[in-house]
Amino acid sequence: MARYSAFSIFRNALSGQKDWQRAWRAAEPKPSYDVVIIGGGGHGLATAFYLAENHGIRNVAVLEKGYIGGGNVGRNTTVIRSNYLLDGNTQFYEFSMKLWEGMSRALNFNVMFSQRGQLVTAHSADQLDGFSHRANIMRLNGIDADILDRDEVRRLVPYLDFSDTARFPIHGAIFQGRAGTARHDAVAWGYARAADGHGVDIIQNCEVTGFVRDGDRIVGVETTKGRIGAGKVGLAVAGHTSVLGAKAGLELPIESHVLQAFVTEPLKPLVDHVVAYGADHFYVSQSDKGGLVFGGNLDGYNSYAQRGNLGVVREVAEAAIALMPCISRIRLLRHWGGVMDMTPDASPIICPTPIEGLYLNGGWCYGGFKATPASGWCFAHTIATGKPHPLVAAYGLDRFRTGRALDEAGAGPSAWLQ
Amino acid sequence: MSSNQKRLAAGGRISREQPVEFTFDGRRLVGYRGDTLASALLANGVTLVGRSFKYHRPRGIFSAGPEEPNALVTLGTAGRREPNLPATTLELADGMVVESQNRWPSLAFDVQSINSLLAPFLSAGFYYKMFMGPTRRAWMFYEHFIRKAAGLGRAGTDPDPDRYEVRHTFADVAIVGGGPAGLSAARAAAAAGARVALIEQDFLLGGQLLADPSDGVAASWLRQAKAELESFENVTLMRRTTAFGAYDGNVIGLVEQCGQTDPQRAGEARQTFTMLRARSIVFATGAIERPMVFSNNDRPSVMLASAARTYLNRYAVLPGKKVIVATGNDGAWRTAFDYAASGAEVMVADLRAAPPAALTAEAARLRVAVRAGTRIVDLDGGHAVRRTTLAGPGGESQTACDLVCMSGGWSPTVHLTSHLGVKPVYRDDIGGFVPGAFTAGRFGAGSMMGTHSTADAIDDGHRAGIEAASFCGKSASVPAPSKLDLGETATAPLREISSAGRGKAFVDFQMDVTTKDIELAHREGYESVEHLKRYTTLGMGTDQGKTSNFPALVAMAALRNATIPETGATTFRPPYTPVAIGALAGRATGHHFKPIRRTPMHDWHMANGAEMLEVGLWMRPYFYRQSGRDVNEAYVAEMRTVRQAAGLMDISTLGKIDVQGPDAAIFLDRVYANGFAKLPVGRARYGVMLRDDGIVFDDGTTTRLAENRFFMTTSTAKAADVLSRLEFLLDTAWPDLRVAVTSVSDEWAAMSVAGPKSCAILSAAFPALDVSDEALPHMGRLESEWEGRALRILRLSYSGERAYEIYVGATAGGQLWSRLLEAGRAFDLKPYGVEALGALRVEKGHVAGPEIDGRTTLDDLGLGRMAGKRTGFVGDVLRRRPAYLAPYRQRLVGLECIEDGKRLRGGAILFLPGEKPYGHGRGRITSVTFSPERGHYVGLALLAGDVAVEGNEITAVYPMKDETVRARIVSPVFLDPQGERLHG
Amino acid sequence: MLRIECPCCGLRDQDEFRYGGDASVTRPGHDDPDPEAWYRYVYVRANPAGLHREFWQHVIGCRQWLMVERDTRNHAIASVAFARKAPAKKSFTQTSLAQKSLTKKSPVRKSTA
Amino acid sequence: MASVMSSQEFSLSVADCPLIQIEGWDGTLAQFEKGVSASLGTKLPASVGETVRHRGLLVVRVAPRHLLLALDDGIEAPSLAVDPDLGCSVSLGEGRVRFSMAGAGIARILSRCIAVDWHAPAAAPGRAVQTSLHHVPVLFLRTGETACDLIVPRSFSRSLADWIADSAAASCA
Repeated sequence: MARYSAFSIFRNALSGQKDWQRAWRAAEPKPSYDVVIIGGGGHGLATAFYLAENHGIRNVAVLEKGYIGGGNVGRNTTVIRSNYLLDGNTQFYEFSMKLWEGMSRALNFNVMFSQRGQLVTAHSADQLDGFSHRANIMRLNGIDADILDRDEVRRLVPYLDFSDTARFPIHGAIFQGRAGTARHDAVAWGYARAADGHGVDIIQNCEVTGFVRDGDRIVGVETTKGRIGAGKVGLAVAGHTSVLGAKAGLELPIESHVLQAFVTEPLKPLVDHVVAYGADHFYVSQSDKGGLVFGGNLDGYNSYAQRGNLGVVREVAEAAIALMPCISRIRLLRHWGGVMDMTPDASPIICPTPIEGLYLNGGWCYGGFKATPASGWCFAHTIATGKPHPLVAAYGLDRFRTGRALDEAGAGPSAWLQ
Repeated sequence: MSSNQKRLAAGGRISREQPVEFTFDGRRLVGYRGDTLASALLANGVTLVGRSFKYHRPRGIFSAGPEEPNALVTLGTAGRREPNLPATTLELADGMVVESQNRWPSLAFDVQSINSLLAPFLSAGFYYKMFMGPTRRAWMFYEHFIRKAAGLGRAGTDPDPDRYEVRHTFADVAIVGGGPAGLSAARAAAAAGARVALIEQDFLLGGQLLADPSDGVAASWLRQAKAELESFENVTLMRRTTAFGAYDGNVIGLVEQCGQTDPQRAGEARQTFTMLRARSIVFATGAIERPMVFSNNDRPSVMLASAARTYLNRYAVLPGKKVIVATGNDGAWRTAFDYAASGAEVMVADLRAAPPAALTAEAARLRVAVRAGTRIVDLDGGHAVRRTTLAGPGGESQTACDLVCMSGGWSPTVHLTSHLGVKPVYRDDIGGFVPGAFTAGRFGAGSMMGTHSTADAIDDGHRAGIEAASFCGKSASVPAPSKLDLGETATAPLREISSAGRGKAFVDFQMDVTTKDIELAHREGYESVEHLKRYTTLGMGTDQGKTSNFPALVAMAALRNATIPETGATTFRPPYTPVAIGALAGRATGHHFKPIRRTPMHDWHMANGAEMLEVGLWMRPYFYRQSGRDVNEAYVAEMRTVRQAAGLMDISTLGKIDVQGPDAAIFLDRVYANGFAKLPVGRARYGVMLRDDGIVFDDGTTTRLAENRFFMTTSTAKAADVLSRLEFLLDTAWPDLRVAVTSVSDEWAAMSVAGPKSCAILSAAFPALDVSDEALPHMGRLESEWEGRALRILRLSYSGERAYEIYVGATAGGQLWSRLLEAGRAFDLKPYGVEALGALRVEKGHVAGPEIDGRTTLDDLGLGRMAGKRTGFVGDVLRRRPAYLAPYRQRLVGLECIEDGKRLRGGAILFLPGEKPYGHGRGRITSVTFSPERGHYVGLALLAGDVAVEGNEITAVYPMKDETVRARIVSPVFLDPQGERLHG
Repeated sequence: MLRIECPCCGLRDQDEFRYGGDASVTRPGHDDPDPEAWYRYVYVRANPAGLHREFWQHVIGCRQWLMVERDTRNHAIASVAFARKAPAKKSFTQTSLAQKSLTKKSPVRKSTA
Repeated sequence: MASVMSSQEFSLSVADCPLIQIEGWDGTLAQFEKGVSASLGTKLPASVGETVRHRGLLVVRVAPRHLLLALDDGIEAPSLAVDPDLGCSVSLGEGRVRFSMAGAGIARILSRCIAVDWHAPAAAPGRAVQTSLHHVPVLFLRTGETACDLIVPRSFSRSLADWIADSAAASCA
């Protein structure tokens, strides 16, 4: 694999761009692999990469029903943060943050991880106390966190509504400086290219239609490109976990819901941070191309349709202006929906399953993008060793039966309320 | 330069008697009413309008509609500044201030046009391949410059001074598009008896008919069609209105441009966002012409052929006199003929070896030169084209020109149907994508369905209009539409739209994506259409690739040696054209963002120095300014008042539910963890509800008013959720229970009088009532009337003091509040706010929101004894799950600060003394207050059960303030554990 | 925005309704002590890509809980009915004991219908 | 009754709204309603959205088993003997406010407030529609060709009156 660098850009500029190679091979399936990963999204590709990189398992295929990165990794609002409260979540997402910090260099692919800082506004003293609790936990776990008062917030993001007519005046904010955004597609492509470099076969347009069993054990998959044998199968198809899980006979505590994302026309720099509104559902950042990228709440009913609801569009627009009045004349360019695996506690599932040979990575709710590297790392470990990586020990499927849910929001088991 | 030098003396649909002044980059120019900004610029000889996104290439006007990728401008100044508007859709208005974009220092001389020279280094996706070192954070350094260079226009940071409206409307049949098909559909549906809404983005109806001469047969058909539609009472014509999105439930999102251009409507909202709910929809959205792809095809004065014809016939602008029309289809020849008839020197370069004889004959008649089997391969000119290079059977030749009109065929406008999930399907016979199968109640008509001639579009619209009306049950007979034959001939589809060249051949003009970028994407394996788009940014501009998606698909199909359907189709996302976020929010901004809930005593609070706090949508007194300088001083003073005399608190925000029916007691027994069936009439009881998963849901008191009637209160925050949950259980789980639950939250004003003097105050306020301990014991209730309204007094305490909750009909709330204060004056009764209320309950060890956080069980909160050995209530089974019973599970304790001069804080993390403060600790402090009784801070905490030993020390760590405080674990009840004060 | 045809109020915007989730799961009887039954009711979801039976409450309207059949792939609503089933025939003077025995029979298991 | 705004185009006034809700149990509804009908001396509206007006009393069916009795100003509440084995009643007269609106511009102004089709049979004079106004549940009563009432929760009433008045002011500018 030829390395990417300023020099390679220079050399190709002089040679008419003729020497670039495919970022990953157009592989066709072999009869069998040591590990088959279903799902060529960020998590599946990262898992394949770390299987090869960390565990030396290179006879791996990633099967993607469409094109890689076509699911949530390419549809999200790209926010990366590690500001989690609960034991289990805090460490996992911070581990992920550390992997993000080295990702471009590890993959030799610029994923444009930009640590521009994220703040969430608080609108009462009580809310700020709650944020302080979170910030305390973050600091005690070695994670950067700050609590800002109203004046500090104003200095940082003067374009928010600090006027007398603000319906929910800004009281302060929690801030994580290392949080930020990355270029979502690049994450999928970067992992694909790096995994391919380790010999992983990335097979697109290959939909899994069933599982091959030997007794109770899963030994392969049926696909639109034929049967493919597998020593182990890893499922990483968040959004559609239930559909694939059902084919394998898994019963899951997952519902699929649509979360919309929005982008405006490209503008000169306006929003330098990731800003989230603590009084309603709205968060925004500005992409390097200049579009304001933002999101809001779930559409709120089970759905596999990748399109959004007009009512939510309206609510998000209202919240956007409530936080940031100057956004009013800026024009919405596109909005779309992504299908989320919602779990009863809004935390993910990474574990071996009750079915031998089948490993599960799903339930990412609306937070899967930031978890991509840690998810791949830990899922690879879980598949390679057959045992959950310590960082994902809390993400077992049995936690709902035993009462060990990790409910950050305390919203309870109705998935659409999470 | 003279004004309107490119304007013809007559013709067009402009009002020459109504001149309109505007400025472009400071230059004062004049157009006419009926112009767009683009037509007015062209009329004034302005060809250079903007600079491109990446290479800063000079760009002009490319189209005559919303598909415009090039001519983006910034309109207005200060708070009204609006960037990235296509000049082709801006209706010219007096005083418009327009600036070009993406150039510095000026449009004609732009420093960053050097990017064009750097192009080899700025190949598609170059940024993925560099900027990764030397350090981990290197990207942040490079990114700073990239961000500055990217972006199109600059947005203002002032608040928007304009208003927006949201409107709800309804129709039987919505027709999107006011071209021949849409007009015909509207007429048919209306005649059939349906209520019709016709939506047209332009300020004139007519669609492509407006490109025809304004005095021809098309114009007279249009005049007649309009007159007929206007005669229907059941037709609403919506001009200047874009259907930006089609959504589930046949809801169409519309944005109407209102006040901006019509001086008569100056006072109205700038834009109105309409949610149109239609029973059926006819999509008559037309088609968009495609460019041809050749070297330097992006130069100013290279235009779509239909646009050039529109500028000539609709706006009476002749943008060029030496015209090359490059095409491979018949339609573009009409542009050639019209230009020739207007006196221009015209040459047609047709890809086809033998264009139809009828066309060549007409060309000969009009002295239009024809080059068959010929294509444009290159073009010279900086700020305007000067010369083209044509390649034909005879080799290459160069021809001088000042306008190039091109047509690469037509793409049906399938955006809205795509929004609804209708997958576009490729039709080889027309060389474009049309909508696949519609679901019931949705119809398509005209060129968006691939119909090629105006005559067919009219018939097609007629049919669709009748079907759509019939879907709504309206099927009166409809006379046939009047015919219009413009003599269009069916043309072979053009599959080849790309011709290689020497320079940059643009596919996506706005995003500066060239054929070379597509080749590179293919070479590197980004060959699915979605990869292509994401890798090259093709179609990501404000035009959403309306003119670029198909050419790119054709180019990629050729590279992959695949058919077009094999290569894919892209999914269109709403909105069809960009929509101002302000329009979507409508009037729900500022104080109207969310409605405000006020208690009956609201005005008193405001008039008497209350600092208010938002709780949900409610406004509640936080503290009263006369109690202290700030909240910390005030709440302690208010606590003292309650503990020593009496305080008055507005508790109207509590959720209140009337529960009635023969099975009401059974019902409450199931929904509360503690029993209610045996509660005597006239007594109240504190109750806790669980969720199905065994976690505490809400708490409150419920009073038995009669054998079959209860009065339930809930927390302010959960009131709506609790009611809905109760209704769910009654409707779906236990329909056999005869119980009615009704919210009476708004029905009652509620206030609490708490403190040792509360009984005396009640006696003074209600001299006729017996409020003695015998008549009204703790947890007792009293029903009466006051000033003609129902009065209910419950003797309940949250603060730990003797206290009474007084409920009175909401209309008398303010009056009773004042009466109580008056009666209480002699007893030092003072109002207190939410902060003091919270502090009082902490001192008394009552749990509230911070403890009932959606993760705690009854046992965690020390309330397990309430359920005792009961079973059969909601949440009972799952609350017994193993992890909930583990000894290390965090449970409620009290903490008291044992270090002088220090304080506890909510959110502090708890560690054992001497333990290294790292990780999640053993628990956390949930609520604190300064305790005037104890003289130091006390708090409630959730602490691991295995270390929660009363009397032991614990360390509270608060990194955000760099504090470490020693505390002692104590009972959570800091005050009066025997409850004597309740009776004091 | 979905539009839901409330059986008594007519076709309304979805923002008048509150979602209540999967209606195909069976709520155990209120006194059913089986943790597995409750676990499955609270947590396990078929989550089909296709027809989904679900609860909605017309909360800003008649406040009735509805049972809606909707395709999760395209949001097309196939049917809407009141979630409430007619109560079992019985006398109206029973005790709570009689109540318990009744709920075990039909009404609470309605969702398997 | 307090007038918030008044013009030919649109007038809005606000008043208290005496109101009683009654509900019959499932299974014995016919029996229950027979009794109610007899004590009110009028037939009851048959389906949700229908209303019956009788001697200063407006009876509205708001759900299959729920009726609202709205009393005109100065009308005494009817004596309703509700058999607890058949149903129940609850007074809601303190917690609701009645907005009375009229004028030539009413349809246009209301289209900015509620998603009710002014021209549909379901909203014709004499009909009732429960819907939302800025997320708040309201009861729309069509009282005439160019007139209607909205019955709204008291706690939200000032906020909602502001909303309507602003809609009207903007549209009349």
